[in-house]
This record gives sequence, C-alpha cells and structure tokens, in this order.
Amino acid sequence: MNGVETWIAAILTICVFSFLYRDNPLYRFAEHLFVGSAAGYLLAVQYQNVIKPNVVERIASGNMLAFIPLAMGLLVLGRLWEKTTPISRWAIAFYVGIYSGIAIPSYLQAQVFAQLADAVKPFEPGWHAINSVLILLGFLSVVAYFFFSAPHKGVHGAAARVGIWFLMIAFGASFGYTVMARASLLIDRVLFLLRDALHVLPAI
Amino acid sequence: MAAKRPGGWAARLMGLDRRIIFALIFLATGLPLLFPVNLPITPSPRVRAAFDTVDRQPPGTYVLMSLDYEPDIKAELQPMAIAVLRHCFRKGLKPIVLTLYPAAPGLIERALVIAGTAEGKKRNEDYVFLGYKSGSQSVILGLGESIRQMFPNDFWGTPLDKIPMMKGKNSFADFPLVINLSGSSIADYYIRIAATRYQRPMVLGATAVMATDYYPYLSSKQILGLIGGMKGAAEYEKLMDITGDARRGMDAQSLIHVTIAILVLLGNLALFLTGGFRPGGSGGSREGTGR
Amino acid sequence: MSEALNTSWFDPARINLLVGLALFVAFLVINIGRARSGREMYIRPMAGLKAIDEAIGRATEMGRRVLYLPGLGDMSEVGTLASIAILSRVARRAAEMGCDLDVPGYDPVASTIMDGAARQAYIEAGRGDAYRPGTVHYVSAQQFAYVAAVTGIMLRDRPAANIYMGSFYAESLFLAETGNQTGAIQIAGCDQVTQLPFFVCACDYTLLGEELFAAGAFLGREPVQLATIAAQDWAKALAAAMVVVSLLASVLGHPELGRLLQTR
Amino acid sequence: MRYGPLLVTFVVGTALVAMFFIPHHKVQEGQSVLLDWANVVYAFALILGSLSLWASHQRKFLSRAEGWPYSFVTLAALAFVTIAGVVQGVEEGTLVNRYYNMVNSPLASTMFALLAFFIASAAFRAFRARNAEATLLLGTAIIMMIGRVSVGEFLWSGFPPVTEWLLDVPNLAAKRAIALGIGLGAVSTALKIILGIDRSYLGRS
Repeated sequence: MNGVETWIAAILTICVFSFLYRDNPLYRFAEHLFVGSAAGYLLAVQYQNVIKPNVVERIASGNMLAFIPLAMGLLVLGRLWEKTTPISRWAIAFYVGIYSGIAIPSYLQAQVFAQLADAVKPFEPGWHAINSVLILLGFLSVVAYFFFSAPHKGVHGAAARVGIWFLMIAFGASFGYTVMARASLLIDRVLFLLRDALHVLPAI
Repeated sequence: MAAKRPGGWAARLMGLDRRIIFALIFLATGLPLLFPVNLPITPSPRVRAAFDTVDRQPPGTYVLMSLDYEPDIKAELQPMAIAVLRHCFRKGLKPIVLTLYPAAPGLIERALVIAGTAEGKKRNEDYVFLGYKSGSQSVILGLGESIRQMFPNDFWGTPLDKIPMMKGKNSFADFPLVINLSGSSIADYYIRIAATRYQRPMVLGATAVMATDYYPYLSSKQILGLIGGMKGAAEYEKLMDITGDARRGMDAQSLIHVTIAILVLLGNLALFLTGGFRPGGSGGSREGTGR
Repeated sequence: MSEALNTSWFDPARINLLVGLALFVAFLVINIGRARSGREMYIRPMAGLKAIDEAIGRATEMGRRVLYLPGLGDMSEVGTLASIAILSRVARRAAEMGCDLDVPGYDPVASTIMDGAARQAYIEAGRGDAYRPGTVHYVSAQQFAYVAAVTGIMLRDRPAANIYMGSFYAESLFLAETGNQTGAIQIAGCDQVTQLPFFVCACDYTLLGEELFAAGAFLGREPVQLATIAAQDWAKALAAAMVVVSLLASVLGHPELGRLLQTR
Repeated sequence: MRYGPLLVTFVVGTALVAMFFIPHHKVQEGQSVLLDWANVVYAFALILGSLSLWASHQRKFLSRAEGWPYSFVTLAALAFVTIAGVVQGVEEGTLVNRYYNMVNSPLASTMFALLAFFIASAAFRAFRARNAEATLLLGTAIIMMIGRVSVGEFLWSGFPPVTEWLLDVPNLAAKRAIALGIGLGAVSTALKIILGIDRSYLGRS
C-alpha cells in the first residue's frame, strides 16, 4: 500500500479503536462504511465466482440446464413483492433440503463416529492409563450432565455434578489458550500503527 | 485522608471502569514493542522438529509451500511464512509458493519480497509464486495430477513452461517436502491428500487456537513438525537467529497475559475482602458463574 | 495415474454409518409413537429457556425491544436451522405479549426464511397485523461488518434483552461483552464449543452445545417434538454404552469391537 | 401448493443423504451440480438481502431520519464496490482489491483485535471465585494463560506440561462429550426438517 492508502487504513484503525472509549461518530462512520463495503465486496465476489460461471457463461455456451438454477434464483427474488412471495418457498425448500441432506451423514461421521472411534482407543500403557481413565470418566459424566429425559437426581445427579466440574475446567482451558490468539491480533494492529503509519519503529 | 473501611477501595475495584482495563492492555501491548526486553524463548520440540525437517533437505531441493491465510489472521502466520521462507532460501532450497485464499496474494508477495531481499534471492530463479486458485480441496487433488492444469501461469502471468526452474516439476511426486501454513480446515485437506495419500513429508504451521487439534497428527507422524501461533513463529525465528515480528511480539504477549492474570487476582482479592466467597458451591446453577 | 471411474453403487466401508443412521431413525419413530399414544415425555427444565419468557416480559414492561441474533452460521450449520425453530417460538411469545422484536440477519437465505417464520408466528398468535415488516432484516454476511452493525443497534436502540441462538464464532465475545455493558438481560445458546466459555462469562444464561438443539422442541412443548429429544437421549445412552463395552473388551484382549466405529 | 415445498425438501434431502453412500462417479457429479445450483440460490438471496439493505438506508437517507449521513456512507460504499467489482473483477491489481486492502481489511482486523480488550474485561468481571465451579474455571484459565507464554516457562518449567495435560485430558473429555451431543442434536434437527416434523422454515410452524 502506498502512503495515502496506509494513512486511510490507519485512520480507520483509530476510528475502530475509538469504540473502546464509547460509541461515537468516528466509530459509527467506520461501522456504516464497513457494512456498505462488505456488502459490495460479497456481491462482487458472488457475481464473479458463482453467477457468471454457473449461469451467464453456461447459458451463453448453450447449456440449457443452467436455466434451472437461474429460475430458482428468480423465485427467491419473488419475495420482493407480496403476491409472489409464496412461490419463493419452492427455492427455499430445495436449498434447505440440500443442506439438511448433506448435514446428516457429515455430522454423524465427524461429530459422532469420529469422537466415539477416538474414545474407544485402547488404554495407554503404564501410568498413562490414569489419563485414559480420567478421560473416560469425564466423557461419561458430561454425557450424563447433558441427559434430558431424567432429572439430575441420585446417581445421575452426582454424575452430572462431576460433569459440571469437567465442563468448568474445559471452559477455563479453552478461554485461557484463546487469549494468545487475540493478543497476537492486537499486537499486529499496534505494530501497524507504530511502524507503517507513525514510523516510530524501523521498517523491517 | 480519613481511614476508609477496608471494603472502600475493594468495592471500587470490584466495579472498576473497564476503560481503565483497556488502557492497561493498550500499554501492555505498545510499551514492549517500543522498549523490547527480549524475554528468553526456548524452542519447543514441535517447532524444532519442523526446523530440522527443513534444515536437513539438501541444497536445490524443491519445496511446495501453500500459504493459506486471510489478512484478518496474518498476525500469527505472516511472520511464520517469512521465517520459513528465509530458512529455505538460506539452505538454497527452491520453494514453489501458492495460495488457496482469494485475498492472500498481496500478503504473500510482500512476504516473498521481504524474505528474498533479506537472503538475496530472486523471482523465477530461486522461487516461483503461482498465485491464487479457488476451490481448496479440488485444487490440492489437482496438484497430485498436474500442477500446470491447476496453475498454467505464475502469479505475474508468465506461463510455467517458460520458467526454467519449473522444468520437470509436474505433481506432488516431484516435491520431497510440502509446507502448509493455514488458519482453517485446508490443513486437514493437505494432511489427508499430500501427506497421507501421496506420502509427502509435510510440515504444518497453524494459528495458536487450531494448533492443539493437530498434536495427534504429529504423534502419528503424518506431519513431521508443527509451528503453533505467534509463539511457534517466534521460536522458529530464534532457531533462525533472526528477529521478526513474532519475536518482537512475544514480550507484549507475556505482558498482556500477566496483566490479565494480575487483574483477575486483584478482583478476587477484592471479592474476598468484601466477603463474596461462598465455600461449598451454590448447587447446580452453572449460570451463577456468568454474572 | 487418475483413479479409474468408480461405478459401484454402495460404499461398503460406510455400512456402519448407515446402520447408525437407521438406528437413529428407528429411535425417532418409536418415540414419536410413544408421544402420540399419550405418554408424558419428561424433559428436564433448562434455566435459559424459562428466562426467555421473563426477558420478553421485562422488555414489554420497559417498552423496549428484544434483540434476537440468529448466529453467523450459514445453512450448512445445523445450528442455524435450530435457531429458525427457536425464533418462530420467540416471535410467537413476543406477538402474544405485544413486544417489539429486532432480528438482524447474517446469512441471506436464513434471513429470508426467518422473515417468513416470524410473520407466520405473529399470524398464529392472532396478531398478524402487528408484524413490523423490517423485523427480520439482512445486515451483512461478513463477520465483523455484522458485529459493527449489531453493536451499533445494541448501543443506540438499547434493547432490554439480547437472545443469541445459533452458531457463533470469534465474534461471540465482542457481541456478548458489548451487550453486557448495556445492562440488557442476555440468554445465549451456541453449538460452537470454543465459544461457550465466552458466553458463560458474559451472559446471564447459556445453553451449552446440544441444549441449543433441544430448545426449539422444548419451547414448542408439542409431544412429537419432545419425542425427538428422547430419541437423542437413547442414541447418547447407546453411544456411551458402546464406549464402555468396547473399552472393557479391549482390556480383555479383543480390541476389534472398536474398529466397528472407524469410518472413511 | 401447501405440500409441494415439503415434498421437495423430503426428496432432495433424502437424495443427498443417499449420495453420501453411493460413490458412483455419475452420482457424485450429480451432487456437485446440485451444490452449484444451491450456490446460485445463495447468490440471489444475497442480492435480495442487499436490495433490502439498500432500501432501508435509502429510506433513512431520503427522509433525513436521525443518522441519515451515515446511511449515505453505506449507500455510496455499497454502490461503488458492487459496480467496480462486477465490471472489473476483484483479484489482485483491480480497483476493488486495492479498496479491500485499504478499507475492509484494516476494519476487519482491527475489530478482531478489539477482542484482546474484551477478553481482559470479561475475565476481570466474570472470574470471581464465588463458588467451587467458578474457582475451577478461573484457576484453569489463569494456569493456561501463564503457562503458554515465555514468562510462564521462565517462572516454572512445569507450567507448559501442565497446560498440555489440561488440554489433553479434561478439556478433551468434555469437548468429546459435547461434540457427541451436538452431532446427535444436529442429525435430529436435520431429520425433523426432511421428514416434515419441523416446518418452521417454510413459514408454517
């Protein structure tokens, strides 16, 4: 980026940082500029990567099959007017059908079977087995916590209680190790301001 | 000043205006960048394994480098890319660089210029930049068949056949080493396709949040080294004996983490003084922790 | 060497997934049968869901809006589908109480669907005329442009309650922390594990993981819907039992039971 | 008319589930064609959404409602980037790409960076040892934070292994159980839609 562009980026960076003090015209300007620019970029990318290749170019090359997605797309635009809104349900039904159909086997494989396959790996040798037992205990107690059809009472209640402790440790660990990632992003922005914009730090 | 009830400052501390916390975090970031302390960095075994894997390649070895990250998360992966590129150049390796992210080419071009000038290497002689191609998984599968089908030209439009360096380089088989720096599931595609199906030795660089999910692939030898987040990049810079943005940032990382930890401890000290702790827990209401 | 074109009509390596799916559908059908035959389906209470009614009531008293955030997942995230089901229940309660709802949308298709669902909920509550056309409005399909717009709404419109239901990512803390600052009552439900700690820390009530999927059925109270939660529980019990049994088997020297779960 | 869309969801949904189990190359090609069509529907929904976004800001601008100058900024940016992007494209070297690096990228990465501030304020307010569970949460978070930075290693060499144990054992156990629950919940939710038990998506609940 040349000088002017770096300055504009730096000013917008400061506009966003101003939100930390409180909501103010600078932040509100950055917000509205961002909403418009992002919407525009998404529309342009969708046209270049989806509509042009799948509809415009296919129809131009005589592939009549491309009229179907075009028709469904126009059905969606039917929502712009009150009387044509009901016909848009056909395109929505198709879309929801596609992604529900994809979701069932992929969630079953990635979230259910993959986790269970990991869980049934044989215990590690030696004293590492303690870790395997702890993992099994944690797994079963958190599953007990999430059980819906029975109240948290008696043995089930005790297991659920142990499950809460495992959840709290997991949340603490997850929170703790996310701090570094967020800090990295802030360091990058402050480095950008100090070095590229204000030239207080030497260029690399 | 009249002796205040001990709860006075504690109560005030409990309700501390968060803008004071924001100011502290800002200082904890800016000061170490302006006045570096250079706390010691000890490279972890995972990063050393990645470094050694690159280091033991004989000069002239071709390396396929896929750098897949958007500007939003360049903080952790851009310094890592520069450090690894400089290592390849210093060892006389020949990196062929590509990306599967639409907004990444500008970033990678800058990384190549920085690393290239630092080690005195030139485009199309010491490295080739193939640019961006959409369709992440299908492109990686395509690289197994023919690079030229996926990337007929390099990033600046020169046909691959006109670049002497690319002669005889057609698919994964021609690359003894694959390096992927990624902030998303693209890492899984490379592990499944390049490392497992085509048996390519592979080094992975990932963001800090993602890195822990890939420890199992390291123990199963599907990847030979793992560089995690800004800390991993700083360790790689330490092994390279260079000071890049990652090492510059590590002091700030430490100070930010310490600042948050001290704030939390102070908050609890204040809670203790104002008698807020109820030993024995408050029954099952987990939401109580949120207030 | 390109792979020879595959012409087989069934992938034998995925037989275990097919059996798993068939079992689940069976659990579903059995439980729906039990529910239709009048058996009372007990589902343990979830504090977050009781709080939704209180939150809408409080917003109505204060004459302020309820802000419903459907998450930043697109339709391939099932959390978004769950959020649509919850929204139609929340919209119905809001219509009955005469409370104004604001639903800024991220995914354009989900926004279109939710507009229809909310409108229908108002009609079924007998308040079709009270439905404000801009209630569900697409804001942005870019993560942080959406956050910028929504934080603007939180700070300027000052909704009395913020309800987060769906798939949220790194922006969860930005939204929940800003909402916490405005003093609104905040109820969250999210299926992204890494974001749960932030909602637990910044919201009054948090539905954890699968509780998001049970919420729609729970709020609806229809027996058939509750049956699907029972089916999930049966499957969970079976999964836990399989883990215990196959671990025991492997300790006794028969690790092959575990290989049944391997998938390609 | 009433049951038509429900039938479409059932047929398309069942077909996509079946395609997962049929590796036949003709079937896989069919699946990718259907996915391309879905992407086109998404693109038109984005156009619909953007038109409504344009209309709401235009209404605010023309009626000089409170905050109308900001709406003008949104309208101008939306119009400029859309037209330039559609006409000239978005790759490296185009006007929109330079605009992206100058406006979208710094705004997005700085908003992302604000999370470092919010994680500090959330930790300060929420990590209060009110009860045993809250103490577990904050204790683990503190150990994890200190153990992952060089100053932590400096204080006690045992910190990093402890943080890795926390991730490899308790965190893994809880995440695995949550993932299992989410997987089953998601399958149940998607099945309810395909089988027509849940119809809220069609505007009928």
